[in-house]
Amino acid sequence: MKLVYKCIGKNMVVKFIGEIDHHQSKTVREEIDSVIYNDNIKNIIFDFSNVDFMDSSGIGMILGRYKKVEDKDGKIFLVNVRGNLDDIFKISGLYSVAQKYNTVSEALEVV
Amino acid sequence: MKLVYKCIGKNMVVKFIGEIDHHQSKTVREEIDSVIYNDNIKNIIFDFSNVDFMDSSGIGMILGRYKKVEDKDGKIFLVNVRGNLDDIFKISGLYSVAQKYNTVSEALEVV
Amino acid sequence: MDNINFDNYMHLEFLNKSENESFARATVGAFVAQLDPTVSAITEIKTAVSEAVTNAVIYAYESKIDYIYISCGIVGRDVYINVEDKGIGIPDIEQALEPAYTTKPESERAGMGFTIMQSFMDELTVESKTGVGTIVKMMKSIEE
Amino acid sequence: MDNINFDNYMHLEFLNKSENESFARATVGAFVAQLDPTVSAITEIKTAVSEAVTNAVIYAYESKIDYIYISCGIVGRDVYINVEDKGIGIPDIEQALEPAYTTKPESERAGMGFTIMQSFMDELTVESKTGVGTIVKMMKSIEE
Ligand SMILES: Nc1ncnc2c1ncn2[C@@H]1O[C@H](COP(=O)(O)OP(=O)(O)O)[C@@H](O)[C@H]1O
Ligand SMILES: Nc1ncnc2c1ncn2[C@@H]1O[C@H](COP(=O)(O)OP(=O)(O)O)[C@@H](O)[C@H]1O
Repeated sequence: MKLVYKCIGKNMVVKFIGEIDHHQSKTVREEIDSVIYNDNIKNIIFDFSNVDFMDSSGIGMILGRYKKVEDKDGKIFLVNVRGNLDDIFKISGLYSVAQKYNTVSEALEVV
Repeated sequence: MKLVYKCIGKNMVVKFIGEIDHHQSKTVREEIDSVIYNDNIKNIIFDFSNVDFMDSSGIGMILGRYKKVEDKDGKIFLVNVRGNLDDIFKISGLYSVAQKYNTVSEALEVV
Repeated sequence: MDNINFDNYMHLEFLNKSENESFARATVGAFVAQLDPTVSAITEIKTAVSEAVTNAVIYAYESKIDYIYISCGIVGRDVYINVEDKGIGIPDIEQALEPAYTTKPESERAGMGFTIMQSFMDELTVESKTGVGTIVKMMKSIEE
Repeated sequence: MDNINFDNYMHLEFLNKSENESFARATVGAFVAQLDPTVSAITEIKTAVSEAVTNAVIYAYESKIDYIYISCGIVGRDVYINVEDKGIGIPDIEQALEPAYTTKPESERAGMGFTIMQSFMDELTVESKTGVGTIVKMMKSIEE
């Protein structure tokens, strides 16, 4: 699993490539957190278009980042969420703290 | 594994799609043999462009068809043979009874 | 898992390393593929297996290296999957099954593992004994 | 397989059905993937496993339903694979290893299984006892 990101002002767009599970999420969260800290990121847009697999470790990882930006009124956006991931987000109640948009640009319009 | 074929006169072009192993080769050989018999096939061109995997069961299957057309001076042609398959054909000495060509049309020119 | 009546059956053992989480779900996925399920059904099974295996990796043996066991039996279009460890066990199974309950919030566990297993599989039973181990038994019927 | 010194280890058991041949090689392939081998190295390992498993399916138990066992251990960049059955055994191992030797020419076996295992793996040893079973032990070093 690889992670590609770009920062646009206080917004970070994170694109995952591969599988998000417990094994992978350890390194991923460290990578994201250092950017949040160094670039003073407020909002995070997670792009799932290239995620082949995700389990509840992904939920923990997203919630963990939400807690990092919550204090500064930051928001979490989820884009390109396909069938199975949408089920997992619904089951786990993630949409009560994160918003789903179709594309990265749609999410960037509302941040 | 699927099998697509077309007959051009006494020549049969067989294209394999998927994996050729012991489990798959049982049905494959019956399908080919019924065409050899019904259409009085002499030469067979095996096209490996869509083979994802093959083991020595494939060698047995090819040699078996060779024996069916050998009596009527029929020939076996192997086309689109990639790395690992080429190794298996070399190791097993298959090129002493079958000829390798790059494409189906090249093989059809010499039959 | 009593395998006498299964049309097909496999058993897998592997070390409780986190890199084996993807291996474990891929193996079950490859075994179940013989029923030619939809991509969605395969993904649900792989997700449920990933949850159960991840729990065994994280909770069962603490820092000890030990084995995780998966059995998978197919009868008709029903897939039975057991994920087992011989670890510390779950003291209160009912509580563990509650959504958002986790004993490792500090490791960013969401407590949604069992909830996802229940949603994606048709049946789920958890057998566990403190100091003896845990067996997660799951079943899913694959549509034609 | 003595697993005490392996960095990672798995053991797989499955019924001797021909539909499990693809499952078995896929499983070993998925396990070895952690070393990030070339496509060519993975294909060679999968081919060797397919040969050994196919032999166990065809020869070991005649028409009886029984188990085939695979162990796979990784140490450094060396992959050790054992394929085992508790079947009829091989009376003359040296003869069995000869290219083109097969006891089932009528089933279109080419007698090239062991030859391909030897070519694609770095080491091959066959242990067999009539009426007890057969173990094919293979090793391949994966280049960085
Ligand atoms: N195999 C296991 N061995 C010991 N405890 C377990 C095991 N599986 C689950 N548990 C316990 O059940 C709790 C709930 O599990 P789960 O719903 O999967 O959430 P999570 O994995 O996010 O903690 C875990 O936090 C853990 O305390
Ligand atoms: N697991 C096994 N149990 C019993 N006999 C075996 C086993 N594996 C191989 N053999 C014997 O060794 C011979 C040679 O095997 P191999 O080189 O793989 O060729 P093939 O599979 O085409 O017959 C087989 O024909 C069979 O008689």
